[in-house]
Amino acid sequence: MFKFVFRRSTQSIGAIIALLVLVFFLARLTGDPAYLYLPLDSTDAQRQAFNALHGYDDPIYVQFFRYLGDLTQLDFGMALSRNRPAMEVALEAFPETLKLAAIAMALALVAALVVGSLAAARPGGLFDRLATTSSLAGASAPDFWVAIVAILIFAVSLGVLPTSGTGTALHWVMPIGVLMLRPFGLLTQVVRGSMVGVLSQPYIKTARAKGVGRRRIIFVHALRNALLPVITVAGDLTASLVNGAVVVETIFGWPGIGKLMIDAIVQRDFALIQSTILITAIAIFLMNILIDLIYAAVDPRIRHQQA
Amino acid sequence: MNTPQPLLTVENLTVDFHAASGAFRAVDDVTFHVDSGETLVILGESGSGKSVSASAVMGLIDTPPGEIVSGRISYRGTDVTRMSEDKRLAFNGSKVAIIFQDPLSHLNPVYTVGWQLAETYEVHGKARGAEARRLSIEALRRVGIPDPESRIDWYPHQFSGGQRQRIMIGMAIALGPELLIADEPTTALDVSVQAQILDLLKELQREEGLAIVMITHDLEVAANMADRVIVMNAGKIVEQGIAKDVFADPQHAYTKRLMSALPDEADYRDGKSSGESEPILEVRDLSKTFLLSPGLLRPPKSLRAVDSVNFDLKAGETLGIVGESGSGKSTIAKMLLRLTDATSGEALFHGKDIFRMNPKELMKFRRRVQMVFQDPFSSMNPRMSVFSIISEPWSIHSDILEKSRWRERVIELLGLVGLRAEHADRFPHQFSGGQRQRIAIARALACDPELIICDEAVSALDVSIQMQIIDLLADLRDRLGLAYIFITHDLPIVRGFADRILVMQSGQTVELQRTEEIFRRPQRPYTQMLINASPRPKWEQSNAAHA
Amino acid sequence: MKLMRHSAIAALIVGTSSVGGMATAQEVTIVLPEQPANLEPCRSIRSDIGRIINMNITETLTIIEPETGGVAPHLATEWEQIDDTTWRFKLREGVEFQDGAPLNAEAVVNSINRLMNPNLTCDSRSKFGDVTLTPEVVDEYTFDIKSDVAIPIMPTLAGTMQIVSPNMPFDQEVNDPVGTGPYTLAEADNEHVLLQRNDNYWGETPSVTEATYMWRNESAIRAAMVETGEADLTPVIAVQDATDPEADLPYLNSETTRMRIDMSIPPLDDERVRRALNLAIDWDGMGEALFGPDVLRATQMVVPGVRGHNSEIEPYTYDPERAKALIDEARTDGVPVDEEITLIGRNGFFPNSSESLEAMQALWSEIGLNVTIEELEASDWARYLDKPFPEGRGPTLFQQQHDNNTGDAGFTAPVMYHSEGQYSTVANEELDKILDEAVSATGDERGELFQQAFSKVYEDIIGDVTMYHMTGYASVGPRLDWKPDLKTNSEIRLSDLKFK
Amino acid sequence: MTILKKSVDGATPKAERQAGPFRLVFRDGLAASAVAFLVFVTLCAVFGPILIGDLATTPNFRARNQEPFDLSMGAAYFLGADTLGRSLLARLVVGARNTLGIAAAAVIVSLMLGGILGLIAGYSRGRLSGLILRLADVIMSFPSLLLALIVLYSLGPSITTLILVLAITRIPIYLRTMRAEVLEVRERMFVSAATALGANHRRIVFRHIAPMVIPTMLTIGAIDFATVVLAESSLSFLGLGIQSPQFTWGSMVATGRGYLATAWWVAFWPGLMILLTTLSLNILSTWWRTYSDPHQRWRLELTRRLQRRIQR
Repeated sequence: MFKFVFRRSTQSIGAIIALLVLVFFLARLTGDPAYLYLPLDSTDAQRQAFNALHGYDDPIYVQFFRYLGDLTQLDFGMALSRNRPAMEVALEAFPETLKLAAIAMALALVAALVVGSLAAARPGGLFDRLATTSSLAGASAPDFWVAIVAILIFAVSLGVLPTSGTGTALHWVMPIGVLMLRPFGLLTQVVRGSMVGVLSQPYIKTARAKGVGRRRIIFVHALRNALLPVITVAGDLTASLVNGAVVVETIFGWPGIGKLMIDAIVQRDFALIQSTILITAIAIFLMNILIDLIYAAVDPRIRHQQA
Repeated sequence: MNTPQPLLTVENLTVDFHAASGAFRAVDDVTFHVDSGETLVILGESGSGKSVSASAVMGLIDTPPGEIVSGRISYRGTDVTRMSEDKRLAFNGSKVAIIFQDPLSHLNPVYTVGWQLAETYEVHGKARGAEARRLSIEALRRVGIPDPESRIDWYPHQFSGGQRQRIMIGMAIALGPELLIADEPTTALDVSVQAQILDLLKELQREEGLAIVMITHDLEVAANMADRVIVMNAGKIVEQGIAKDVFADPQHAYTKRLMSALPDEADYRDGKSSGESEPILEVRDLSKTFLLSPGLLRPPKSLRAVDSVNFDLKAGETLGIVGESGSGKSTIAKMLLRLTDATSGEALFHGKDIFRMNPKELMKFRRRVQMVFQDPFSSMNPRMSVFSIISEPWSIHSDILEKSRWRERVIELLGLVGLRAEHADRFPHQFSGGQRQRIAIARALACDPELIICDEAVSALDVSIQMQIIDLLADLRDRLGLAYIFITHDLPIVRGFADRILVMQSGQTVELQRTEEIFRRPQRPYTQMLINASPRPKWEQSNAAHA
Repeated sequence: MKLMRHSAIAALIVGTSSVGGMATAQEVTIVLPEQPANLEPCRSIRSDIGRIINMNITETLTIIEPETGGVAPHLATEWEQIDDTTWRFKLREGVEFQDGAPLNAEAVVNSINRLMNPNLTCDSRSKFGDVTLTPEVVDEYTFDIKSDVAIPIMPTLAGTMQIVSPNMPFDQEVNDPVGTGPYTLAEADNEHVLLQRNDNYWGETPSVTEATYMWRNESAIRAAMVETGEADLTPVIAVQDATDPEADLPYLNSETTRMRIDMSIPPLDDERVRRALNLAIDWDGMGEALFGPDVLRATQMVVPGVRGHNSEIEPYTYDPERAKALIDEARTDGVPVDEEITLIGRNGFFPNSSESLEAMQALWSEIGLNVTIEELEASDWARYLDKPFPEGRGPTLFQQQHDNNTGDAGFTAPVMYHSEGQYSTVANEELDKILDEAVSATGDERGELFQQAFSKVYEDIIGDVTMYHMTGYASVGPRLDWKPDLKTNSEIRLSDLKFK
Repeated sequence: MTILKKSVDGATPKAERQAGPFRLVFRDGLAASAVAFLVFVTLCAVFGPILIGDLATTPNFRARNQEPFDLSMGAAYFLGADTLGRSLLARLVVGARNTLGIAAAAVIVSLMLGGILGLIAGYSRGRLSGLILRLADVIMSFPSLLLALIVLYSLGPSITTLILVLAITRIPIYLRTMRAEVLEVRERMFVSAATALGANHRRIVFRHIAPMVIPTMLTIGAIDFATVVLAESSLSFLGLGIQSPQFTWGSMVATGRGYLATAWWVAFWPGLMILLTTLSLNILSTWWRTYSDPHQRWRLELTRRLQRRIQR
């Protein structure tokens, strides 16, 4: 087990390094940062001075080796736009996103498991059709559109929720609700599909022959078997939430890493881009390992065979 | 049979399966009864409706759209088809229990067997917690699982096939039901294990006074277990009666045909024993070691699947390789076909080592040696037409046949294996298992091979079809001068077909002899066991169960 | 940086108190369109920073009055030009920085040197171009600013320099500014910035005790926050969100937009074509549709009130017939009017910027020009902004927005129209001469010369298609009595906020 | 020989006449409406721009923010107009082409690239396979926004670059699925059979493995189509999507979002189109999954009433 985690970690470190190299070079292909840092009416001399000050006039490989050198000292560079160490800024924002994504994902998963399972109990039935259509509809609308409409309705018209920001429990309702929609819709479909398949497995017949009731068959016998594909999809969706809660963070003024990353990208704050990507990448790789471990926990065959 | 009222009566049961093209009658006006403590065998081939009629008793036929159209199933006088959901749940498992073919897929893979056993007690309110666990351990012990205290926490995949079926039986009898339905309980098992399971069932029946409805396609198993027999064909009961009578003197034409599929005693192939000619294939010290991939929690292990096997084969000769699962017989086939590499040893085909052939030689070799696999469902690409399947060798080896003659030759080959020209444009799923195996044979014949390796080529087929395919192979052998390596777990089946037999166990050679020698004078206990493992009819057994 | 790690308790209190705008009578919540990248005073001409700290935390020597082009005293009480390259300022006495350091000549000299420190990336330095400033202490409250070239508008420029405490790190950009202003920075994190009243302030004590700044990108959300009372004020909302004339107040935001004509490349080198470009646009229809009923048609790149603004220039009127005729005329004279003309835009430049491109493209196509749009990402767009312009670019019309809140056309006209101007596509000797004179002139003469230049550009040369003086809308909650003005883009003085 | 004459044994070919998917889909009201809607939208995408002409791009300041369901400006303004007074109906029809075209192209490109990489990873195993999988990891954690910006900057704004961005970010999905499928299929008996016949790798991959996995890939593609349309719209929201004067439904929603409080229709109609399109695709892929599963297909084949009777 430790061996497995170790092997996966070494592989992942390789991938993370490749990612950082890629980001380092590609980010510097996107134009002269002096144009974005300095006011438009700056002079050429001022721009050159800026580039010289921050080493942007060195050949790119020199910049790269300097970056690597700093990395070995755990120096991730200064976030130029923020006047602060880049890693500090990124680490401050990451937990905010993680909290949001984890809660949204957990709720979506639980709701999808219940709704998807019930829908699979009678495929083609009324509940199935209603659940399928409405969950998919929720997943099919652009999230920023849903978010703004929700704010106009719940905050402005009804006045029951705050428009945006953080603070009280009520502040969490809309961001999580919007963030949940897509995972919920997709997961419900995955749960349903997987459940329908599992419910026609022979061991379900055995359970019925034993006299096990319908509800217990669905939620105890079938559900755990139906989990594997759900975990895979849920993992991918969580990864995309960690990386891509940008829209929700932007609209609701949530101080998360997605928003930070896009700001960094737009402002060409290289050190900050690298740090945010490093953190999310590590989070995603850790999560992939976690998912493999969950696999093994859910399915003893995987535990006993191999990873 | 001292109870006046039967335990279970099925009257005029008719079951339809619905499909877009209309209803298909799976069970047609079937009537039978079961008395306490007796064994009723329902005998029939696939699609005869035998399983459906038994499942109906448990209310288990809703997978896909089966519907009881008419008829009555009563258990001690109560109609079970009209039970409420709650009554049904209380009834299933406690009064009537069922075990199935393929216990692996019928046990929930993600829960321990102990959990699954304990659940039986718990859902029926018989025991819970520690008490349920204790009862579960007892149940495992009862069905002969060694060391049940620790194995209760194992998962189904950690047991062998025979043990899994024991666990299924333990679960079925946990609540002391009066009737056990056994749906092909030994079909996927090795012969030696099959005998043990049948003995266990009989023992339990004796001790518990259990009535058993045994569903099987296997005549020997049927004879071994039955007090009474029902023979079903195409949804109808064609014959029923006391087992001995039915077997000894079948009345219905279908029953007669079935009975004739039992292999004959005499009739060994007189082996033209082309003793003088050079062997076409010489296998020397062939070995294969598998490195088991390390588990999450275990160190890596290695398994010697084939251990220094030697044999040779002459032109036109048939070698039977017989062994139970895990004996390494299929691995030999794979190595000889170069589908997997040998760990050591050599196999000389016309003097050239198969394992050291260069690509060009290998291509030539692959024209001379063909194969027929066990499962005709999966050995053909489902998206290719029969024509493309049979002609594939010609598109791989472009010099065999010019394209303009392909169709003509495909039709010729189809004729040779007993299929018709119009079959060429159909797809594999439109054929029955036997037909598919014929197609596979036609493909093997497409490049005029010298040797065909048949890996369990008839194991998946109904008995009557098995004999047809073997006869076809024998006929082709005589007409085309083919040599066969015929791999099987079923010793009797090669009796009239193979010239020599290689018996294998755990990767090692047990015995290599002429067929007649093997059957008449088996040298080793294992061979003897294989021969004797075939179940004997109940009425011939010394201490027959109380009748 | 200590600032950023404030005690959890404090954050919690603020976090909950800012909910629903339940601020007590003396506290306000202001919602901005973007998070301030940092809080460094030497970068405060960026509006995201300036709106928070300018005139609240840090103050300037002089105050520019953009409506009139005048300059008023603030930290400096008087000033005079001693020679061509030297200005002498006198400081207000008795003023202290928030950290207790006295405001004296030495502190100001240090502050100016910090602004000019090459080791800092100071945005505010851009106003000075490549000039070198050498400040010198004369006595406790008097100092000189010497420069290597003459700067006739030094008092105006002094209005952009934030004076910071000498205790602030000289060689490092920071996020905890210390100035002389009426407010001090209390907290700052990714969600909010909190300013508290400085009770030792030298001037009049303002009525707001605490101001919380938050930021939301979406205009609709900012408007909703003011509407629901979660915020008291937002300086910028989109025109379509300005639905309540009581609360949503328009103001000229000192930005002016134009399409710069690349005059060197045919067919744009033909004056008739350039005139047609100006005549083909439905200025009133487009202005109202995209920028609201309060938008002001521009004839020059500075807003009314700025020294040098010429209010006598008559704008071109919508006349598609004449435009078409001009194009046809040019065509018969062999001008390649069918050449593909590219509109270079910048994505997300200003509200409805791409819609305005689309509208103009459609209108120009109607008079027979072949126009395509290319909307570029900011730094890609910037390649076309400065000289040297990209090689092989073809005829282009370049979308530009210019902000001059200094009250003087000297920050606009030379750079845009002088043949050596950084953004200029115009090369006209006569115009160069006028501009050269204007730059070194002072007083009324300076204004008149710039007016002359603007009318020449607009009427004779037609170097661009000037569009609009842009209007912003601020949304003000019912508790506050406040009106936005030309400077709202760059500063929001908390001391101007009054409660009703 | 008697055996040869006995020939065709017992069982008849299974379900001789299977109802084809086209006939079945019309038995299911929901699936049928999904098909009908998709056909309609596709027709719009193909023929719309020819029929509509300039109406979708010409500003008409008189009709600025025209309310829907008001016929005073003519039928073209039935769904209202946007800020520049352009007919929303016309823009929806014309926008269908870019929306569907971009999504389809992105799905095809990522399906091809991901499919081929997955095929290699699954078929070759070993080190190359591991390398390709790590590549997928890298793509997965590479923020699509940065990618969009890089591509936008270095290749300039165009539909091609947008397709490229969307396609690259979706590659891992296909790559992993393809690999998993190939790993399974390559163990099937008919692959061994082909090897034993002497088939080379190319033949096995293209003739035997690819046809087996393509249906799964196409199903995923259909669902992914929806994801791509939404991703494209999110890029527009952040200003990195399609650049004007080109437009898609996604960019219409993104630019219209500012008017949700005052002129809801500007963003509502394109949002509705996106919703209906993605919903239809999802419904169809669910339907297809049922259809292609032999254990479940009966649910489609039987009438609803019969199903209810059987299931009690």
